[in-house]
Order: sequence, then structure tokens, then C-alpha cells
Amino acid sequence: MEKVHKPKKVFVQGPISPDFVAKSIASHQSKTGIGAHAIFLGQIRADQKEGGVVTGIDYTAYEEMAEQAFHDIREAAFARFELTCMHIYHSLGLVPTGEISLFVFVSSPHRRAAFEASEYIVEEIKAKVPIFGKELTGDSGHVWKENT
Amino acid sequence: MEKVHKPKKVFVQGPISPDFVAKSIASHQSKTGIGAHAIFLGQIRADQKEGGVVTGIDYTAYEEMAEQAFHDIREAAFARFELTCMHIYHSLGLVPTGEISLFVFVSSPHRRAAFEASEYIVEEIKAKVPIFGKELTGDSGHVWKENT
Amino acid sequence: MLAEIAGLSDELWNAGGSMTVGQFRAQVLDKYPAMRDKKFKIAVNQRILDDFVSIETPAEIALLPPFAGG
Amino acid sequence: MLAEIAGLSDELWNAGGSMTVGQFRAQVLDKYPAMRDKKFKIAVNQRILDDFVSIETPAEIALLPPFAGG
Repeated sequence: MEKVHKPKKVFVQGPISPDFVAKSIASHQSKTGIGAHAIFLGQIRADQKEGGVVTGIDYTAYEEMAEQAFHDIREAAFARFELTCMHIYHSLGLVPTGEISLFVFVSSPHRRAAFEASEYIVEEIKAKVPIFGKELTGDSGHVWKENT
Repeated sequence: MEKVHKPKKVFVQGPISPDFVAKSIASHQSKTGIGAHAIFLGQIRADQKEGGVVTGIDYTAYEEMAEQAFHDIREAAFARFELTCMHIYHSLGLVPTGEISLFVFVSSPHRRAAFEASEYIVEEIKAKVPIFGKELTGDSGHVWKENT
Repeated sequence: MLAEIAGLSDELWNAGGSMTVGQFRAQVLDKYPAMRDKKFKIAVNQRILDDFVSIETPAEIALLPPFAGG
Repeated sequence: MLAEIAGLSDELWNAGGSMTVGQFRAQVLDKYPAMRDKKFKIAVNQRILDDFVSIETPAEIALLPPFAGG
């Protein structure tokens, strides 16, 4: 694909709101070549840990490397799948339980590319982007989160 | 799974709005066992047909059979995947180009079940639910849509 | 769209004795030859059945054009 | 979390001549034995490299705990 995809800001401070998701969807209604949107949202679970129930995750990142990793994932996904649009947002800082920390949004003329790209991007983010998460439990405890 | 899933209203008149999607997401933030949401949105494309460019699709359904088919798909998906929640909405009547006619929303503790269920449900809907779509082109023409 | 061919959307079909789904399909194509160019499925009492299944009367039979949900 | 073990988050590492990623890893574990219980990856100038690759100096080396994005 010849098109150049301009670098996008991925990190947002704190949780990602449902209204932000709605605005992103609405902004694609003028793109009438799109037939399918696939959206993935990561939400913070109230998991039971040794120190208590998780009340939120405090995200940090090795930011410069993370931005580069996101960029590489974007380029690879555009090369691999027939996509019209792709947006990735990830939280930094505190995201309380029940709120959203990851928003992956891909759009395509047809559903197959959207499904495959969505899954590919999420797996790549989990495996390759240096984002760290401190799971907060109770008053002062924390456990470092680890992707599987 | 022993749980009984109460029948849900699937059909909505006209397009599905981004705000409706946002409200659906927000209503799941109190379910703190959820870690992953997968959302699929079908949007009307401005395809070029013999009679001109598609300006919208007018949906009808063999409603009673369609409701039963949606119910069967729901039950099969709950049995097959570890899902916390599942919502399906489909438009009837006119949906203009660029607007949304299908909204599939599944939530799960973990991403794998959400991805797989989302794709399964969309494919099942396309193959098994008696919904018919008249693609409107120009002033008076129309072409019957056919899923592939 | 099938109704456009038959010129009507509801019709009473008199079965001469018992009839399978396949036999019904043949009768429909016999009466409405233009239907041969169309793809359609047959639902009996809101279920898609195989051609060899017998239709219990009275039954609600529907000719369904290709599905377009999504 | 790795900084919690080393007690500091930045450190100047003097390489005696050229060194591979694997050799650097061994030196880290030597200096901070508690790191043996921890999983970490080594990024050199913001790229994860294989153990056999030589580290060109000066380099920005980072010890990365398990990723938790998503």
C-alpha cells in the first residue's frame, strides 16, 4: 500500500470513555466505503489477588519504544489486511476497575478483514508493546500484571 | 450452562446510533468480571450497482422466524463460549448509506472468547436469519442484497 | 422479490395428499417458471427443512429469498 | 518492579570491551541475584534483540518487566 499513515497519538491519560468510542464511530459515517467495524475494548477486572480485590490498574510505559511498537503494529496491519481505517488508544495512569484501558478500532469494506485485523492488533499489543501495569489491591498493596 | 437467558428484542426501527453503542458500553462498567468487549458494527456501503450508487438499504424480515433464529444463535453462543453478556441489534426499515444496521456486542472475562463469539454470531446471523435488504439506488431503482 | 414474480404475497396451496419439501419446490417452479432463475429457501412452520421431509398440513410455508442481514 | 530490586531506576553500566545481549544479561543477574526470580526482556536502543547480538556503545539499555498492555 502506497498510502502513508500519519503517526497517531495512542496514549491517553486515564480511562477511555464510552462517549469517546461513540465519537470515533460517528466520525466514520462519512466514509461510505466501510462496511464493517470491529472494536475491541479492554476493561479492568476486579480480580481476586493475594492482597485483595483489584480496584484499578496504574499503567506506565517505556513510552518512546511503545510509540514505535504501536507504529510498527499499525504498518504491519495495514500491509496485511484490507483496512480503511485503524485507531488504537491505550490508557496511561490510573484506570479504575470496570473502566476501559484499551480501544482498538478497525474498519474495512468487508467483515473478514475487520475481524482478523482486530484480533491481530490486540495480540500484537499484548506481546510487543512495553506497557506495565500495577494492579492496585486494597489500601496500599499492588501486584504487577503480566500478559498471557 | 444452567442460566436462562431471557429473550431480547433484536429489531430496532431505522439506523443504530453511535450514542446507543456508547450507552450499551457504559451499562457494562458495573460488571467487573468483564475483561474484554468485542463489538461488531455493520455499516451501509455506497456500492456501485447497475442502477447507480447505493443510497441506503430498506430492511424487512420474516419477523417471527427471525426472532427465533436470533434466539437460537444466542443460546448456541452462550453454550459454546465463556460469555458474560451478549447483545444483538438489527435494523428494520430504511438505513441510509454510512449508517449502522447491525450491532453485535459480546463481553467476556478474557479476550479469546469475545473474539470468537463475535465472529461466530455475525456469521450465523448472515447465514441463518431471514432478513431481506432492498439496496436503494438513485431515484426509484433497487437491487436485492444477497449475503456471501 | 419473489412476490414480484408471483404477483401476490400470500397463496393457499392445495396439497394432493402428503407432499415433501422437494415435491413442493417442484410444484412451485412448475407454476411460476420465472422462479427457476431465483435462489430461494423453503421454510415450513418457520424452519428450513431438507427436501426429503414431509410437510404436515396445515402448514405455514414461506419462500425465502437470499438473506441479507448484517 | 525491577527498579524495586535494584533500588534505582537508572544506572551507568561500564562494558569491558564489546558485549553481547546475553553477556549483559549474565552481568545483571550477577550483580542483582534477586533478578533471577524475575522475568525480564532486554531492549537495546528500544529494540528487543537476540542474546547473540553485540551491543554497540553507547547504547540505551532497558530491562523490561512483563508487558501488561490491554
